[in-house]
Amino acid sequence: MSLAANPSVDMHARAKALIARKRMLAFALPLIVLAYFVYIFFAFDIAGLAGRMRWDNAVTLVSDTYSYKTHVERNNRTGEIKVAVEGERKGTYNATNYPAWVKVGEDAAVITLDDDGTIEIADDMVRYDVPGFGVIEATQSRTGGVTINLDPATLPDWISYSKTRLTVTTKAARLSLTKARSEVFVYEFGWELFWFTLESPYYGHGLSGILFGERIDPERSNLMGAWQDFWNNAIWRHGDTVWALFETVLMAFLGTFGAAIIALPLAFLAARNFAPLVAIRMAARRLFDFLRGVDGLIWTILLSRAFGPGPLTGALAILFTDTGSFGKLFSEALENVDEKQIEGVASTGAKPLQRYRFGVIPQIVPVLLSQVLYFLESNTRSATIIGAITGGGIGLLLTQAMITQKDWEEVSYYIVLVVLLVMAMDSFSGWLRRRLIKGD
Amino acid sequence: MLEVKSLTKRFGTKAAVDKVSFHIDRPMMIGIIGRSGAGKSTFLRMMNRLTDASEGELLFEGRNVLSLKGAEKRQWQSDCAMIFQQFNLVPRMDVVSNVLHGTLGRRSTLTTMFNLYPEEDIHKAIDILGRLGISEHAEKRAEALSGGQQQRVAIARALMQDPKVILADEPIASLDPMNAQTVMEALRRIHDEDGRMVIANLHTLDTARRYCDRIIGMRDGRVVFDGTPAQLTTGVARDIYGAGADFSEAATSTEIRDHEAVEAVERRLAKLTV
Amino acid sequence: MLEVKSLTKRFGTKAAVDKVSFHIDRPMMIGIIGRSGAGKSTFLRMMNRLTDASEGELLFEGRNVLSLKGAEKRQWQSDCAMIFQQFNLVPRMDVVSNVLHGTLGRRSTLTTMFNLYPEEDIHKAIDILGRLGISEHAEKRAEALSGGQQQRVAIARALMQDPKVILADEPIASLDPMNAQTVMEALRRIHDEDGRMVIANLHTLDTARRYCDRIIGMRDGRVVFDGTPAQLTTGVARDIYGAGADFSEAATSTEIRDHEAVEAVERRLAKLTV
Amino acid sequence: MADLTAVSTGASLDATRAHYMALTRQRRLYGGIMLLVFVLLLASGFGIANDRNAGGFLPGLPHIFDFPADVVSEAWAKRANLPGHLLKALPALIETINIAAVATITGAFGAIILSLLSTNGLAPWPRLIPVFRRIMDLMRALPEIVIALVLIFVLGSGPVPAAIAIAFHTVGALGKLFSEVNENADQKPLEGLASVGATWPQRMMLGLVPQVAPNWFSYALLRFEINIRASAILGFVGAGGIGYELKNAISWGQGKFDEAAAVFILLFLTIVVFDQMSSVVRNRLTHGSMKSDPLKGAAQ
Amino acid sequence: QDITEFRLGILGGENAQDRVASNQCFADKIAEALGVEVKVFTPADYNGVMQGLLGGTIDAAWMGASSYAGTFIADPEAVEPVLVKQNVDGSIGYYSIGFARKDSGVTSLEDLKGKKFGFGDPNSTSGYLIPSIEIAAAGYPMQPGDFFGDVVFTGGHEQTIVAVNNGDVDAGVTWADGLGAWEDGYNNGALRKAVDAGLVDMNDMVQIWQSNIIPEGPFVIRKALPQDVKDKVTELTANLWEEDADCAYGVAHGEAKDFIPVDHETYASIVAARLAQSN
Ligand SMILES: Nc1ncnc2c1ncn2[C@@H]1O[C@H](COP(=O)(O)OP(=O)(O)OP(=O)(O)O)[C@@H](O)[C@H]1O
Ligand SMILES: Nc1ncnc2c1ncn2[C@@H]1O[C@H](COP(=O)(O)OP(=O)(O)OP(=O)(O)O)[C@@H](O)[C@H]1O
Ligand SMILES: [Mg+2]
Ligand SMILES: [Mg+2]
Repeated sequence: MSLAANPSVDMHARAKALIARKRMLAFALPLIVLAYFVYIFFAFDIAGLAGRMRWDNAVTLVSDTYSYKTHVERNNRTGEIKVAVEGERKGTYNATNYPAWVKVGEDAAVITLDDDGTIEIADDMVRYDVPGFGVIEATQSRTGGVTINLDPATLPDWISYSKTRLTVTTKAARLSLTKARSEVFVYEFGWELFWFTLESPYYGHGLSGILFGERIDPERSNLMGAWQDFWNNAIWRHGDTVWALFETVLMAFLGTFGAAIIALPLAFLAARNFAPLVAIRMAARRLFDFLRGVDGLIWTILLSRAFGPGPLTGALAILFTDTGSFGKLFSEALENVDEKQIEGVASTGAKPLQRYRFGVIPQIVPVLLSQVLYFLESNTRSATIIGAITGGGIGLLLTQAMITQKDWEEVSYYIVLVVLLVMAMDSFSGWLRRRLIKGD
Repeated sequence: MLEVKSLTKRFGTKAAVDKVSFHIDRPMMIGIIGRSGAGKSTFLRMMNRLTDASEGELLFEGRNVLSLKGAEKRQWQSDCAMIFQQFNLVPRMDVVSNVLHGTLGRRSTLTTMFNLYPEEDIHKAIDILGRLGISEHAEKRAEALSGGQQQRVAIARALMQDPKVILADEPIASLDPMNAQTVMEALRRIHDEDGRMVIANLHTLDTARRYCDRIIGMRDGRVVFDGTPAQLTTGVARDIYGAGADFSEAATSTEIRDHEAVEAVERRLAKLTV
Repeated sequence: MLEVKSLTKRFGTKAAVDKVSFHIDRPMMIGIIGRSGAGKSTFLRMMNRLTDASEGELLFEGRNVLSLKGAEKRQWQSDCAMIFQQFNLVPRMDVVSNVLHGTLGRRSTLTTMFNLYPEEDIHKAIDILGRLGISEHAEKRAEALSGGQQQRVAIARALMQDPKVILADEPIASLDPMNAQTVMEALRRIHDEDGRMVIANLHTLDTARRYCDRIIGMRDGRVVFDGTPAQLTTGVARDIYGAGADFSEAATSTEIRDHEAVEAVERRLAKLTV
Repeated sequence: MADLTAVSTGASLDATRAHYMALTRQRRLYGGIMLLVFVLLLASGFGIANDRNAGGFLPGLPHIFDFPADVVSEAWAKRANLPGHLLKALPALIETINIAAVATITGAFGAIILSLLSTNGLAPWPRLIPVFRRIMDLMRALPEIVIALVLIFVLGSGPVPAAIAIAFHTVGALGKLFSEVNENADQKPLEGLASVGATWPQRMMLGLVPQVAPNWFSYALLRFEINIRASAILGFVGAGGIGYELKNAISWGQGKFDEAAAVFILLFLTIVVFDQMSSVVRNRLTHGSMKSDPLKGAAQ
Repeated sequence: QDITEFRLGILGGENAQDRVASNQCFADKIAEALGVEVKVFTPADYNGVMQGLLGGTIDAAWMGASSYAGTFIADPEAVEPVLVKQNVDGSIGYYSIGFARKDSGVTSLEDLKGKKFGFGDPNSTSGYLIPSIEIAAAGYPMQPGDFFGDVVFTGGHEQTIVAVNNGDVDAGVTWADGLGAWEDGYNNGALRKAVDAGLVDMNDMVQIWQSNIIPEGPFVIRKALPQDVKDKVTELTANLWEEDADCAYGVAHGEAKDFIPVDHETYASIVAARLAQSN
């Protein structure tokens, strides 16, 4: 071979053309994507979206996930004063356990805020001493409506005032006054009453106090009682939540493995190298397409008439879709099996079932197992969504809490649990996959 | 003992095996040679009933095995073990289980489904492995073994069938010379000690000459030679392989030479023939 | 020109390269020999800055290249081309693009991403390929080429860098003798014609003797020999390879032997190439 | 040379036998226990689910087609309306497909970056690999519906929250698969590029992408298929698209089943069409050129 | 025939957990009266309870008026309404309220010509069914383009309020009990919850329309149940306020006066409305 061969001029031109072609391609792909995004920009009205975006909602949401509010409310018709966490019945303080920042007297309450502001409710009057601003004083009467000590024309934007209503919003609290009620919402950091509700004797006790301190409730040992009160916490309902998590996993488990068990024999009918008849193979394939094409969520709706709400319906819905998915995947795995092994077993005079057992199953088991476990993990996530519709599991709690837009701290609690659950299932199935496929 | 009467196999219009007839009257070690596509594999596969014949008869001890059906067919398969070029073991299963597959033909479906083999079968399997010198690998997965060891496992599976005939389809084609020798010696020993009939497809003349009692040469589906090793002269070989006067056996020999150098040239050859 | 001062590389506690020092005052063709694990590759990789050194200095034209960072380091890499045993081309890309990769060090990231290579670079690439006798493959994917051709593409990429030094890590180890010779000749020619320094790791003594001006022998990370090919006697080689008295160079030679077998194949070869 | 003449001694054979028998017994025991545990889990799980369900499994079975039959019979009775409904739902369908496409493209882009940052041997900051991995795990674990609902609250309902939610999840899901592909890539070309002084982006673009692009593309297509479903489903919670139409029609009950049937047909056909298309393209793409099985990480 | 268990379905705008919890005492009482186990189900949407009642997997439920009508249309023989919640003022209804942002200048339906109007969930009685019929009857046709520039579904009461407050739609409808004062968002209803959550300030809002009274959803029992089961459950529920006001508060999710008998006639107009909205 000669090293002296001279490249023809032709080669120069061709190489240039080649690079030019590649350059075109390198630009074309990003350009196509860009063009599509421009189309989407208009189709989705992104420009308008920027205007509609509500960051204050986002702030409300985010701040609500890590803080909670306590309502101090005076009913202006009866004069009754109530202090309650999130305004809930189950979180209402009684005269013995008011939080330290509020003094409740006869028809009056004085609130000391974190930023040294104070709010006073007395009779039909509220007075809010805002640090660095001054005193806002307002009264309401049945006939005169709401009146305020400031000039209504020059109010800052965090004070909203009309003849019927006054709202003052600061970082530390929100105050509102109408003819019907005077209300103060005080924001505090944390998830309220997460461990114990106000009724529990353990409320306000620290961990060490419960573990090592004196017996708090004479009826029960500290550990036992604290656990019971925590587990049955009326606001957070930890017990029910754990049950809901379990139900979610249960749906995923039953659905996934049920589907795998049903799909395995059907997959033989759909595999080119095992199907007895083309017609049967086609029928099996279309069945799988149909089962898969109808999403699990729609199966839930279709099945709800026959089985009613509950985890079984959710599990069946997962089972239906996954039978379709597994059927397809398994039959593809079957079509890829190595004929040699089957022939080797067949040559010994093995019966058909034995041929499948020893010639086919050992080959596809790793593929099947890995897919089934992979689905188990992803179905745990699907089960949260399906549960939201069929009425079971953590998904229902989560979506309900979100849709009612009431308690974002509960939402974040559920989200954390869901994420932990899915991640746990992820690593569990990964671990099992490694164990089962590497071993045996 | 074995009588083949104008056995034919057609794929479409092409006859892969074309009116093959021969007769063997006592257990022998028989080598079938012929170039690629001559119909050697097809013949063995028909004999083991992995493929159906198009025409003709194959009588073993007076019975036409080609017409057997269902359980009887499987009974014949279990009497007539097959060894493949690619071993055709179940790689993910351990060696003993692979050997035990040789008993599938005579055990009930249900018990074998759950890998429940009788203890004496397990003992026998290990004995056979011992005889072939690989009992220390009994617990390993088949895929963890070298080619030669895997082929010996395949032979052990065949022996486990306690067959009257052992068919071997190019049993040493994917093995290196060292392993090839071990495997061929194992087959020969089985023939010598147990008196089983062995029919082996071989692609190298010297192997056939060294180990077989009788050699059948095939070309384009027909038998073109049938005789003793001594009768297999270079001229005859040229006939079988349809080669010209420059034919040299060396090219297909399995004897150990300077492989590095040969391979280097072989590689150039391969490149050039593309 | 190149001065290496007690260069050391430790992996864990083990010193793969152990206080290596030598000095080269003009562009030469240098061969590094030594048995597997001697530290040859590690030395070249440190020199190209693919691996960081543990200790020591490596001065090229007075500048310590081991302390360069970021853009300066990449500048050095583009001055110091490397050729690998496994070619390390991008197999799915065409040959010209692979050669053009030699310019990456001096072109901006963005322009290269979009294949905006200047025309003169493309022409130069073709010229280099022509010089190495493979310009007709310019449009093919690298993976479609034979080993020897791929290695020549790798050399072309190195030349495209217009480097002061070319490092070659066992450039012929995965090649057959015919290709090995072509590649070594190409390297030698580059040295002779362009006057570039070439440092090549070699695992065969005769190759080193035939092509290099100076030979460095390494053993266990240390330099145990540094001299001309003539000084490299069999006794010295025994030392380098740590072999006993039964050492024969034949074992590592790339020359072609076994004339009988080779001739047989050569004959077939001759027939086919007609 | 392993030889046949050295027949294993009886003693060593006995040892092998005993050992193998012990092993077999142990395997049978473990296998039996595992099977038993699995069957028990399945049976008791089914029992619990059946017990906590409103309707039981067996009583419900005969009625499994009641609801579909209602839908079909009403749709059939009003079949004249079908074409109109189909036409009406078409814009929503296009929106659904657009959501899936945008989410897949942006998600794949994010996944490429994250996967490069979290692949051993490729990552520019190897020490941060676990961090990026955890980020991907987290993104994968968050159900789309959660993100969508939060975003609807901030952005108002429409396609954008759905697209963002799906894209977010896609980054996590594809990122994991991509980094598996990257891990199997050949390092040699990358080292070759490093030796000429190429920067990190150059190495990735010119050395890695040509190797892994077909696999990436194949996974992205599979994901697109999944995302069409996901985007249809998010419509159920008000994120626009065809799912919303379907939910409104189907939960109205008797009276709008014809509409439900039309939307359902459209949705089903879309899913099947894209499913078939993508599997054809994927088969062609991966034919022969792939090391890893593209279906290993199928539908999520 | 005997029953082996009694299955209670609950709808409502509250967290699922709260729904189960606040109905637990009710379930216990039924269990005691019937001597069988009582299970409580809280499907996420109307459809779940409707399907349960139609399929016979749920025996009794508190429903919305519109979803009762839907059940009746699907199968008139499936369930019968037996009781309804009576408000403190003696009424058995609530209202659909049309509202807009004060600064948008909209003060009546008349001002909405060419503007964007938002409904909640199409299955909601007050969020869609009644206003779509009554507003149209008042001379403002609901076909987009006829009078309103556009008519959209926001997905639910809460979303409507957020959408109006954000200006995504110019006006919307939601539900309220009609008691108390507008500036508090009324005593009960979606507006009140939004005010409490800090999502809207009633100073920014103005009411532009109010529907006729809409009957509260009934407590329905499956017709196929044995008569004495139906009687026992009905009687027990009717006496709930008298016997255990705390429990009744939870079941009614709020203050009320009583549960009083009701029959299908009360919902005849709703059924008609729903039929009118069907294809
Ligand atoms: N399943 C089949 N379908 C069609 N043709 C076949 C089939 N099996 C074998 N053939 C053809 O039959 C002929 C004989 O094939 P066979 O495999 O028996 O040859 P062989 O002698 O074993 O060759 P080799 O040494 O390559 O294994 C060949 O031409 C082959 O192409
Ligand atoms: N990345 C690494 N991590 C740990 N040890 C390494 C690494 N790279 C090389 N080594 C060790 O350093 C020593 C020198 O290796 P090097 O590759 O330089 O030898 P070599 O002379 O090139 O041998 P060969 O001829 O086999 O390529 C060897 O013992 C090797 O095991
Ligand atoms: Mg053959
Ligand atoms: Mg090396």
